[in-house]
Order: sequence, then C-alpha cells, then structure tokens
Amino acid sequence: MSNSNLTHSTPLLEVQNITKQFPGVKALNRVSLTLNKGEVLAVIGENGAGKSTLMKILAGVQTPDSGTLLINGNKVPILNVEEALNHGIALIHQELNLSENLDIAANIYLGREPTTCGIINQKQTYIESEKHLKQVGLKLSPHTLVGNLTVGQQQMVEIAKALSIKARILIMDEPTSSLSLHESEALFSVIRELKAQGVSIIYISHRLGEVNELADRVVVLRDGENAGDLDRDSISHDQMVQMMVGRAVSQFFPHTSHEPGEVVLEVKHLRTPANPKHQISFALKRNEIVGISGLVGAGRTELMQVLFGIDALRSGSISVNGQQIHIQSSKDAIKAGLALVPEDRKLQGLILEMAVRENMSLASVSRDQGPLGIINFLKERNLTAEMISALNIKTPNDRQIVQFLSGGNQQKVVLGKWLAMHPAVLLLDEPTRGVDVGAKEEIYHLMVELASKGMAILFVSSDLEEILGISDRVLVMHEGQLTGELSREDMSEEAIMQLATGQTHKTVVT
Amino acid sequence: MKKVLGILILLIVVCFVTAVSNENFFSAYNMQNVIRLTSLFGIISIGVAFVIISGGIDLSIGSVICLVGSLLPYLLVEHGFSVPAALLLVGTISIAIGLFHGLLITKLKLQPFVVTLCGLLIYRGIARGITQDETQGFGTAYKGLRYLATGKIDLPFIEGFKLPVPFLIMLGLAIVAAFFLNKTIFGRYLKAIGNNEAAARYSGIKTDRVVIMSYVICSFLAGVGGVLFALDINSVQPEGIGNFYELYAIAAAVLGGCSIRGGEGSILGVVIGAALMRVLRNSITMLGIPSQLEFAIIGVVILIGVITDELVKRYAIQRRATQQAKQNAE
Amino acid sequence: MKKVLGILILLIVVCFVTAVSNENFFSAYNMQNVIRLTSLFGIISIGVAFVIISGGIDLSIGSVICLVGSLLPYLLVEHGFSVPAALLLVGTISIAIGLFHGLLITKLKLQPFVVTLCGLLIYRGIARGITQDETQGFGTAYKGLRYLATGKIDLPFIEGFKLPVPFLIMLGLAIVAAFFLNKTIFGRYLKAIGNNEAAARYSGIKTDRVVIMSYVICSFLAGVGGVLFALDINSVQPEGIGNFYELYAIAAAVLGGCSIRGGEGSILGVVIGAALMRVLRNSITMLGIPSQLEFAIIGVVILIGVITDELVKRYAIQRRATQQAKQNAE
Amino acid sequence: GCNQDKKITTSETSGSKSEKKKTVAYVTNGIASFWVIAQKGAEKAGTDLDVNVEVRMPPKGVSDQKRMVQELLAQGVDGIAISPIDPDNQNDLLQEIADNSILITQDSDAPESPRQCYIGMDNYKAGRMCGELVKEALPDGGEIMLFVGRLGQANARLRRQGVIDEVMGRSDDNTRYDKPGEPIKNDKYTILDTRLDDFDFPQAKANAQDAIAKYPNLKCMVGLFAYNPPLCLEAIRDAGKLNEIKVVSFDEEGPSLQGIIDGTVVGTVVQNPYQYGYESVRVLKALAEGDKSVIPENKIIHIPARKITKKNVKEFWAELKSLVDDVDQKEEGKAKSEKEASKPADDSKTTEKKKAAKSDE
Ligand SMILES: Nc1ncnc2c1ncn2[C@@H]1O[C@H](COP(=O)(O)OP(=O)(O)OP(=O)(O)O)[C@@H](O)[C@H]1O
Ligand SMILES: Nc1ncnc2c1ncn2[C@@H]1O[C@H](COP(=O)(O)OP(=O)(O)OP(=O)(O)O)[C@@H](O)[C@H]1O
Ligand SMILES: [Mg+2]
Ligand SMILES: [Mg+2]
Repeated sequence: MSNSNLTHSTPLLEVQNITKQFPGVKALNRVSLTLNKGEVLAVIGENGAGKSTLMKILAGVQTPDSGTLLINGNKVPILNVEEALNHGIALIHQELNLSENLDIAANIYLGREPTTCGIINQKQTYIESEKHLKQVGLKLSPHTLVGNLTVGQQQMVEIAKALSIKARILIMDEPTSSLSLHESEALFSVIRELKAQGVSIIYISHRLGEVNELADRVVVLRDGENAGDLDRDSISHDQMVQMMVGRAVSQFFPHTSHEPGEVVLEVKHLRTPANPKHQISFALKRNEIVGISGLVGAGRTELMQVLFGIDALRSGSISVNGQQIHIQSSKDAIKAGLALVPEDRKLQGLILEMAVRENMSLASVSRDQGPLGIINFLKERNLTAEMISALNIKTPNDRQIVQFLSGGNQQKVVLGKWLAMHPAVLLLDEPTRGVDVGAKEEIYHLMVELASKGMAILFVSSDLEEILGISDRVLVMHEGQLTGELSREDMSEEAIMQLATGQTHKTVVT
Repeated sequence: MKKVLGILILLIVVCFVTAVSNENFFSAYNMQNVIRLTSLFGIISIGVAFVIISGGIDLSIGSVICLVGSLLPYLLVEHGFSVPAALLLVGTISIAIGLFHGLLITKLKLQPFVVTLCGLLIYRGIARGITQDETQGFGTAYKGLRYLATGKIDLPFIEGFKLPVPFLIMLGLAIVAAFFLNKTIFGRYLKAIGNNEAAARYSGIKTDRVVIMSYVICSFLAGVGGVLFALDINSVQPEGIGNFYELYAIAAAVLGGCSIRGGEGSILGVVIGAALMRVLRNSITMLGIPSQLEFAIIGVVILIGVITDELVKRYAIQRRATQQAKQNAE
Repeated sequence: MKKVLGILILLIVVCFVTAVSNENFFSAYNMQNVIRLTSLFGIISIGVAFVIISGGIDLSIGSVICLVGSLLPYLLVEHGFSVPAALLLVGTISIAIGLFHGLLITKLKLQPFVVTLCGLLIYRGIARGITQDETQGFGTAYKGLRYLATGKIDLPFIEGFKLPVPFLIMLGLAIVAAFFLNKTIFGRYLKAIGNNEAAARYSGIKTDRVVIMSYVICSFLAGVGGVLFALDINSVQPEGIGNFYELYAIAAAVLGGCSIRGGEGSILGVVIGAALMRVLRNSITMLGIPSQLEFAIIGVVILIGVITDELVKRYAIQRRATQQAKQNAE
Repeated sequence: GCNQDKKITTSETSGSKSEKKKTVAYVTNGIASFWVIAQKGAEKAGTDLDVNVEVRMPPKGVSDQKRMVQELLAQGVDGIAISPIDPDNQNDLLQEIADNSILITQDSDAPESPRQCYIGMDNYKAGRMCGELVKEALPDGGEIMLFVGRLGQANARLRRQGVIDEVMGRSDDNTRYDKPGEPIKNDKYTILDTRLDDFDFPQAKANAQDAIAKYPNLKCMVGLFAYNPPLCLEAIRDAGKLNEIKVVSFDEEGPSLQGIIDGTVVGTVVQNPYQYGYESVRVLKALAEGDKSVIPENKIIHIPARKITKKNVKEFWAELKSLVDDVDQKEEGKAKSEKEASKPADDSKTTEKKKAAKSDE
C-alpha cells in the first residue's frame, strides 16, 4: 500500500522484523516500518497492539529479541537511551516521566546538562528552557518545581524537553491523552513547525480525529503485528478503525435518548479543597448520562474525588435519592450508592500485582464477607466469572495478574469491580483514556445500557468527540467553577469551548 | 508456595549437613531447644511480617521486647502485681505502642522507618529508666507462668521428645495469622495496600485502619515475644535484651518470602525463615565454628538465599517466556 | 534552606538551654569534644545521605566502621604494614564493599535494606574472625597518624579554644559533598533517581552507575569514619565498635532534611543533624539527666523534629493554597 | 541506678564554687548489677565523707567511656576513678584525665598510665581461683565449657586465661593467650570451647543449651560474666542435668548464690565491688584535698577476690545484704514498705537494690 517512499531514495529510519517477547505476551512479532525525512507518521492500534513497546525499542529503553534498525540505510544497534539520543531519536513516553523534586529547566536538560568539567552550567539551561517553554506555549518560569505543575502542564514540559533535544526523529506516544483541545492545538502547531524544519515525527494516538488531521501516513498494528499502512489520501476514520479492529465498527457513538427519571444525586454549593472559592451545584437524574467537560486542570477530577470521599469537601451538601449524606471516606460514598472509576487506572484503579479476581472483588468483598471477615470465595469466583462474560474481558482465566492485561481490559476490570456493587450513580473519570477504539466502543455501549437500566452516570472526559457523542447533558468547568450546562440540543464544540475557556461571548481562538 | 519451597530446601540442607557431622543435632534435647527458640523468634517475625506486607517496616521490635520483658518481672516482683494484671498491663502497653506508630504513620504521614527508629530509641530508654538498668528476674517463683516459656509437653507416640510449650503458642498464633492473611478481608486489604495504597483507598478500603492494625499486631506480637523471652531467660538486663532482634525478625520475614516493597508474604515462609536463622546459629555451635564467625555466616546464608531466590525467579520468567514463544510458534 | 532552618533553631535552643544550666557546656574543652565527635558522626552521616538521596538505605555502616577500624591497627601493629599501605588497603576494602552493595542492588535488583542488612552481619563477623575478638589498638605509637583524629589546631584569635583536626576533615568532605550534590551532574542525577528512577533512566542517565557510586561514597566515608574512630579511641573492640552507628547516621540525615523516600537532602542539614545528635547526648550529661534516659530523649527529640517538620510543611501548603485562592479571586 | 539527686547537687555546686564540697566521679566499664553494688559503696562513701559522687556506666564500650569521661572533665570533677575497658590502648584518655584532674584506676588496672593508684584485684588471679573451684568440682577430671559475653575486654580475657592455666596446671603467666575454638586438654581435663554471647541473654542461654546438646559428657560450665552462671543454671535445670553438670560462677548474682546454697553451683569468685566504690571515693577525696598518705608504696590497694562456696555463702550473702541495706536505710530514711515481707526470700537482695534505686528518683 505504501509506495510514497519511492520518491525518497533511502528512508531516514527503517525498522525490520522486530520481535519482542514479554513473559506472557508476544508484544511484537516481526514488525516493520519506515519513516521518511520530514513526515508525520501515525502509528495506531488497539490497546496492547505493541505501539509503545516498538517506540521504546527505537528509543533504546527496551532491547528487541530480534530484528534490525537502519538509519539512513545503515544498520545500527541501539542498546540504550544515550545511543538513541546520539542518533537523534527522542521519545515522549506515554506515561509522564519527570522528577518532581527538580525544576522545569533541570527536567528539560536531565541527562544532557551542559557542563564544564562535570559542573552544570545552570544559567544556560534556564535561558534555553525558557525558549522551549515559549515554543510550546507554557507561560511558566523555568525555575518552577515540576511537582507543583498540573498533569497537563507536565505533559507540555515533556514536549518542551523533547524539543530541546533537537531530534531528527521525534516520537510522541499519546501526547494529547492528558491535554485539552486548547493545548492540543498548541502541540499541533509545534508539530507542523517541526515538520517544516525537516524533523520526522512518529505520532501515536487513540484519537483518530487528530491522526486524520496530522498524519502523512498511518501504520496500523494489531496484536503485535503489522496490519497495514495507509497513505495520506486513503486515511479515513472508518478505514483506520477497520484495520485496527479487523472489522467495520458500525455505530461508534450509540446515543439513545431516555426519558430521565427522578433526581438521584444532588450537589448543592459544594466547595472543593483545591478550589475553595467557587461553589458547585448540579443534579443528576436516573437514566441520564451527563458529561463534564473542561480544559486541563479545570477541577473535574477534584470534583469527582470530593463526591467519592477521596478528598474532604470544604462545604456544601451532597444528597443521594433525596437523602443528604455525609461523605468522609470512599466507604461512605460506596454505601450511599456511588462508584468511581478513577482517572489513573494504574495508580488508583488497580492493584497491578494482583489477579483479576482479587481486583474485581476488592470493593464487594467486604459486602459479601462471612463471620470474622472471612472472604466468601465462592461468591467471589461467581461474581468474577459473571463480570468477565458480561463485560467481555479478554483474560485467560480469573487468576491472571492484571498487569498482563491490555489497557482496555484493565479498564473493564475496574468497571466490573464497581458494577458488582450495583451503584445508583456511576462516576467515570476519563473512562476511555488510553483505551483503544474497540474497547472504547464497548465501554460506550455499556454506559448507554446501564443508563437505560436506570443508573445515573456522570463522566469526565477531555475528548470532546466523546462528550458530544454520548452525553444527554454536559456540564462545563473552568478553573474550578461550573461555568455552564448544555442540553443535548445546545451542545456543540464551540459552545463547550466557550464555557471551558471562561468566555461567554467571543469565539475561541487557538 | 514456590518461594517457601526454596527456603524449606535450604533449611533441610542445613539440618542435614549439621546432623551428618554431629549426631547430637537431632537429639531430642537439642531439637527441643531449637524449636523453643524458633518459636520465640517466629512469633516476633510473624508480627513484623504483617507490617512488611502492608508496605511498612518496624525497627522498634527489639525495644518493645525490652520494655515488655523488663516490665513484666518488674511489675510482678517489684510491685506485687497479680499475674493477670501484669500481663494485661504489658499487653495494653504493647498494643498502645503499635497504635501510636500506626497513627503517626497514617494520620501524620510520617515515614515508618523514622517513626519506628525513634521507637527503637525511646522504649528501651523508658525500660532502662524505669528499672534503673537493674537486671530483672522472677527468681524461683512464678513457675506456673514460666511454664509458658519453658514448659514441655509429652507427645503420645514419640519417645523422649517433648514439645516445648512456646511452640504451641507460636503454632496457634501462626495458624490464626495465616487464616487472617489468606482467608479474611483484612488480609486481602493488607496485601492490596502493600501493593498499591491509592488503589485500595479508591476501592473504599479504610486503609488507615488496616495499616494501624498491622502495626498493632506487630507490636503486640513483639510484646508476646518479650513476655516469653523474659520468662525463658528469667534474667532481663534492659540494656542488652532484644538488641538487634528487629533485624533478625525482618531477616526471617525476608527469607520467608516477604518483600520489603510490600504486598507479598506467607506466614509459613516466615516461620521457616525464623527456623532457618535459629538452626543456623545452633549448627554453628554444633559444627564447632568459632562464635566470632556466627554472624558472618548467617549474613552470608541470608545473602545467598535472596540472591538464589532472585536468580530462580528470573530463570522462571525466562523459561515461561520461551515456553510461550514455543506455544505461539505452533 | 527552610528545612535546615528548623533543625538549626532546634540545635541553638538545645545549646542555649544547656549552657544556661551548666556554664561548662561552652567551655573550650567541652566544645572541642563535642565538635570532634560531631565531625566523626558527621562524616558517616554525609555518606549515608548520598545513599538516602538516591532512594536507598545503608544499614552496614556500623559494621564497615568496625571492619576498617579493627583492620587498621591490626595491619599496622600486628602485621607491620606501613601507614600508607594500611590506609590504602582499608580504603580499598571500604570502596569494594560499596561496590559490592551497589552491584547487588542495581544488577541483581536486590532490595537495599536486605543487602546492607546482610552486610551488617557479615563485615563485623569478618572483623571478629580476623582479629579473633582481640581488642586492637595503636598503643602509644603512631602519634602522627593519630593526630588526624585527636589533633587540635590553634586558632589565631580565640584564646584557649583549639579546633579539632577531624573537624577540618569533615569540613573538607562536606564542602566537596555539597559541591558534588548541588553543582555537578552526579548530584543532579542522584536527586532525579531518588525521585523517579524510570524518568532518569528514560532520560539517558546510566542510573546503575550513579546508584553504585552513591553506595561507594557511603561505604568509603564509613571507612574514613572507621579510621578516625579507631585513631580516636585507640582501642577497637570488634564486637562493640560501631554498633547502631548506622541508625545514628540515618537519624542525623533524616533530621537534616533527607527524605527516606529519596530525592531530597542537603549536606549542611545533615551536618547540623549530626551536631544535634551529639549536642543532645552531651547536654543530657551536662543537665544531669540519668544516662539511662539518654536514648529515650534523643528518640523523643527526633520524633518531635519530624512531627514539627511535617506539621509546618502542611501549614505552608495550606497557606499557599489560600494565598493562591486569594490571588485568583483578584 | 544513676543518682539523679546527686547530679543536681553537683550542678548547684558548680554554680557556686565558694562551697568547698568536692566532686569525684566513678566510671565503670559497662552496666551490670556488679556495678550497682559498687555504686552503692561509692554513694555510701559520698555520704560518709561529704563529697559529691558522680557514677557513670558507659553502655556501649570504649567510645562511650571516652565520651563520658570527657564530659565529666568538662564539668570539672575533682577526681576520677575509672575501670578502663582496654588499658593498653586508652593511654591518651587516661593521660587526659591525669592532666585535667586526678586519676585512679579501679577494678581493672592500667599500670603504664599516670594513675595515682589502683584499687581492685587481679583478674588473672581471680581466674585462677575460679580454676581451683573447677578442680574442686571435678576431682576426677572431665569436660569443661567456658561462657563469657565478650572476649574483647581485658577482664574477660584474663579471667578466662586464669581458669585455663589453673585447670591445665600451668605456671602463672597472664600474657598467655589460648585462642578460642580449639579444645585445650591435659590428661585429666578438657576445656572444650569458649562461647560468646555479646550480652544477648537469650543467646547466652542458648549457648549453654547448645553446649549441653553437643557434649553429652560435659561436666562443668564456667560463667565468667555475672549473668552467665544463672543462665547456665537455667539451661541445666531445663535439661534435667542438675546432678550431672556443675556450674562454677563469677560474681555474686542472686541465683548464683542461691545455687551455691542449693548445691547446684560449686562456688563463685567474688570481688568486692562495694569496697571498690567506697575505697575509690575515699582515696579520691583524700587526693583531691592534697592528702597523698592514702596511697601505699606499690600504688596498689588490693581488695582481694574471694572464693565463695557452700561453707561461707550464708555469711557472705548476709554481709552483702547488710551493705546494701545500710545504704537503703540511710537514703530511704523512713519505714520500708511492708511489701517486702510478701516477696520471695531469695529475691530480697535484688529487691533491696531496686528500692534503693527507686528512692533516688
Ligand atoms: N514490561 C512489560 N512486561 C510485560 N508485558 C508488557 C510489558 N510492557 C508491555 N507489555 C505487554 O506487551 C503488550 C504490548 O504493550 P504496549 O504497551 O506496547 O501496547 P500499546 O500498543 O502501547 O497499548 P496502549 O494503547 O494501551 O498504550 C501488551 O500486552 C502489554 O501488556
Ligand atoms: N492533590 C492536589 N493538590 C493540590 N492541587 C491539586 C491537587 N489535585 C488537583 N489540584 C489542582 O486542582 C485543580 C483541578 O485539578 P483536576 O485534576 O481536578 O483537574 P481536571 O479538570 O480533572 O484536569 P485533568 O485533565 O488534569 O485531570 C488544578 O489546578 C490542580 O493543580
Ligand atoms: Mg502504549
Ligand atoms: Mg482530571
């Protein structure tokens, strides 16, 4: 399919037959790809397709079991990060990788400090860092400690760091997963600028809209193998989905309207510890799916955490089914019928070292306990089996360690844990972050199904497509303040962005 | 289970080697002694295992032993407490210590290493202050109480060999501990917290309570150990007793498969670990190795144990990988 | 700097209180002794600070002191080594020990706590085995060498008070250490690794090398400490010397603002921490508090130190939050 | 116990130097009930002779001892009686004391040092006495084990060597040293080994038990530190071998004395710690006041060790009690608690000591 490299004599980077085996999974099986000078190559694929693994190999973080790398047609062994950097290959990892105890400049130059006899030339790093921060549109002093930044800001620092490397090949592994539209746009213009300078970019994302917008070429991976390439002209949403999943995905956003029932969750004058000056009030009804939109750091996660008792509320009241409840811990929230699928699956959602079964029952095990707190193992097994089949979780058995599942299946385990509790209100914080299209679709269907059965669903998402696609109503937040509410009829990208940026009249400029 | 197997084999090898070169090793008398000391150290090791599984550490065990061990005879002999009253008091003290650690660690978010390091300094200091560094003992009295530590029970079928009472205490505690760790939600929560505290909290677990509980268990079992040590040796010098015992207990737990990173561990393994430590010291005497080298040998054996464990684990992972690769190829 | 300020205030308060109730505290003689001991403990605390900043821990310091401290007189007196040869040998041994720890921890991925716990047992055992538990000393010889530990230097302007030579050694080491920690890539990498090892590795840092280096520094400084302790007391009992010194060193480092979680710490703070520990012990005598309570008091002071530190930190965060809220509101 | 009230008076004294009350210090080599008795003697002398007495017990060996001495010097004491842990190598410290104050040694001597005199006994000789007790216990010979906390300390070494030389029938030579680990034999006796416990009491008991297990023919256990014999006795009692294995003891722990009465302990070699304390303070006071007549020609005030066996144990114990009681009554003054009556008789000695200690609080 890809004949575009005929115009170039030799590709800048050529990857041939890379194989990588992890205990339990073959992450990559004879994968090949080529990258030309000055092109944006998108690599897409379902969760666990092996995208990150391939990129880590290119960046020298992991070593392949077999396969060759060619740069400008010359075979090169890449054994460690330093060598990769010497070849001009830089990787922005999927996960944030910053030292929170160091300032921005120190992070940007970590491992590449300008030195004289081992002594760091501090001044130079600050001057240079400032430039790169400006480039990515981050208005912060390079002296700021990274630990004090929001996730989105940290992601921008990662990008600034990658820019400072002045790489020939810049790999971005899901750079926008924690960025809002606004910041994403800033990133895209940086990418275009780099491309114009002749830098080659490998871009990984589950947001196919972005891929459509940016990519010159798309390489699709499926189950650790090449599943085909797409040229600029043949890139289309459906085509990409088809190649990733191996089948056509018919109705991506399965929105069906239900008549909302009575109010289940009512929040009045809520003030959160992170944003104590604003009061938040809203109500959530049965059968309703309500999205919460906003820019990075808008305070959505904070709101969810207060509702679920992770953080203490400053003031205000929360009622469930008309009954005011005092939530002091997540246990109280669960008792009141709330459930939260947290933002960070690996840090907050799962015990990675434990089995599927143990993760699945973690919340319900205390409900099903016998005398003396004895675990009801039978119930635990049955429940897990039920959830595995209901959610279509791909796992060899219920004793599989969760760590070895793909992202989407991990997310389903978290969902299963809460569905077992039959919550009245389901809180979802970025439920599809880093989840591939196939699993995304399943999650959407599940949300709609649960809502139709009477559950009230409140979900936070930074993916506007998704907010527009399945919510009955959307709440928009800006810097800790609930700036507005839009019904399904009034929803549009522009309307949401206006509220999200705190503007009420002017249109958004990017 | 696999982790326990390795240490079990090591234990058997050490026993075998010692028995071959000195037939007295397996004599009823020697076995009784080894079993009694294993039981005492086993009890404190089980306690620290709970803390280690929860992802913490307790460096104060030796000092709790010292405090409880010197207070018991002090209260009984010096202050004429009744036995139940004295036991109740020292029990309460050890539980209070655990509670204190747990609260500082969970509510004030202090580091367990630091909190219990202070504990290590403080409790021994208090014991020394109270007793004025005088050796405490029961004299020839309190035979009934001392039966707990020095008593032996005839076994129906085995000639000559009598089971030391502390072994029964340890066995009871180990069974209860294993039950709690593996069959109850407390144990499940403990492991979950040891692996990922945040995820446990997000699942509605009151993590603080569980963590506090683990420190309470640890200090309480250290207190039980202190009582038994005092009853056993009948001569408690507050300045010397229990020095470094926290390290022996931690070493036994690590040998028995607890990971200092938290989340992992089995009670059976810990007990075997404690047994290995004691058998080693006994073997060193039995083999006539000079006392000076005792600790060096124990250190080397622990190190070899953990290195082998690590290498075996790596090998197993590698083997699984190649096996799967083969399967995939088919 | 702020962290250092708190401990500095504590140190000043302790000094002040002691001086008020006993004028001998500030006598030249007493100050010289306190400074000499502070310097010795300061040196080993600086070493362990490097390991703590890298996110590790070293429990073997006391045993390294024991090994080096007993070997030096043993080699000189019993085996007639020349001074440079003996110093070279013990220096090499302590570096080798650090290398050994570092390799096990980075290459075999063993837990620092476990590796250095084994070290704690092994090195003392070796020292005792080699010396047969005989007390080692220099007798009345090696005056020149012993000047390193016991010598004093006249100060030009201050009457009576002479500066102990170990203070100069400590000062030199502290300046070099602070320089490395704050101005060079090694220090930068060390902090980065202590905070987030993966991030450092992904940035192309050879993290293993840096971690190994930190253990080498720690063991080497423990070795330097061992040499100076031996020269100072001139009578090294392999069973006794350096027992628990690792804990004092760690406590000094923690008091000085190192976080056991890694990534944080300042050399100045560590030195002040070591000084506080020494001054406390001195004060306890000066104030006529029974020596049994010594450790209890030190423990309580450390605990109060870390608790206050934690509370102040919380308060600062809260204040910052409200300030920001105010700013935002404007 | 350390005498808190005394120290408070000290600081008062140093606050107003016009009062000519002297302050002398008594520094031990560790913490033990032996030293508590010595402390009683020193305190008694303090009250009798009207001097302040500072008692220091270094818990952790040489470095603690050095620090404590230096702190005493910093306080400006008028004299120090010290039991040097390692006399050969502590010359500097001793010199420092002599330079800044008055130095005498007690319990353990440092003949090379500038000490004014030595008060105590000869550990090697005491060891030989102990050896005599061993020979008495085993007239027909047999296997012997030695137990001690640490061998690094000079007193432990000398005692051990004394026992060995006496049992082996060698001549007096306190510079001899038989390395532990190897059995030492003659035609009658075999000294199997010396086990060390590092002051870890459970281990000390375990050492005794291991020895019983390993050597079925073991006939005699010698405990060279005060706590060793009672723990040996415990082990033997547990093993039911009270009639087979004899214990030879050092120092005057209650259980050891009781053992002598019961016949389970052959005998013990006692020093006279009370006298060490008393004499040290007396001599120091005299020296501090410029009276050198207290020092004999050879600069050694011998307070000989004694063998205590079944013959003289009762008198000795009574004497010990009276010494301790004496202090008690003076310090406690008023009625002794009625609790005493309810206490086990054999424990009364420890009880007294503790009471004395408590009254200091
Ligand atoms: N360090 C590891 N150890 C074991 N298995 C691993 C490891 N890293 C990745 N895997 C497995 O390898 C497979 C490929 O993972 P990879 O992270 O490359 O997928 P991905 O395409 O980036 O997925 P996602 O879109 O979720 O980021 C997955 O099954 C994953 O579980
Ligand atoms: N633990 C915390 N301590 C201090 N500030 C916090 C904390 N958590 C969140 N914040 C701040 O609160 C604000 C809201 O953050 P929150 O994570 O709720 O935003 P969000 O809308 O969920 O954005 P994101 O897309 O980053 O998840 C941010 O400014 C953030 O810096
Ligand atoms: Mg990925
Ligand atoms: Mg969020």
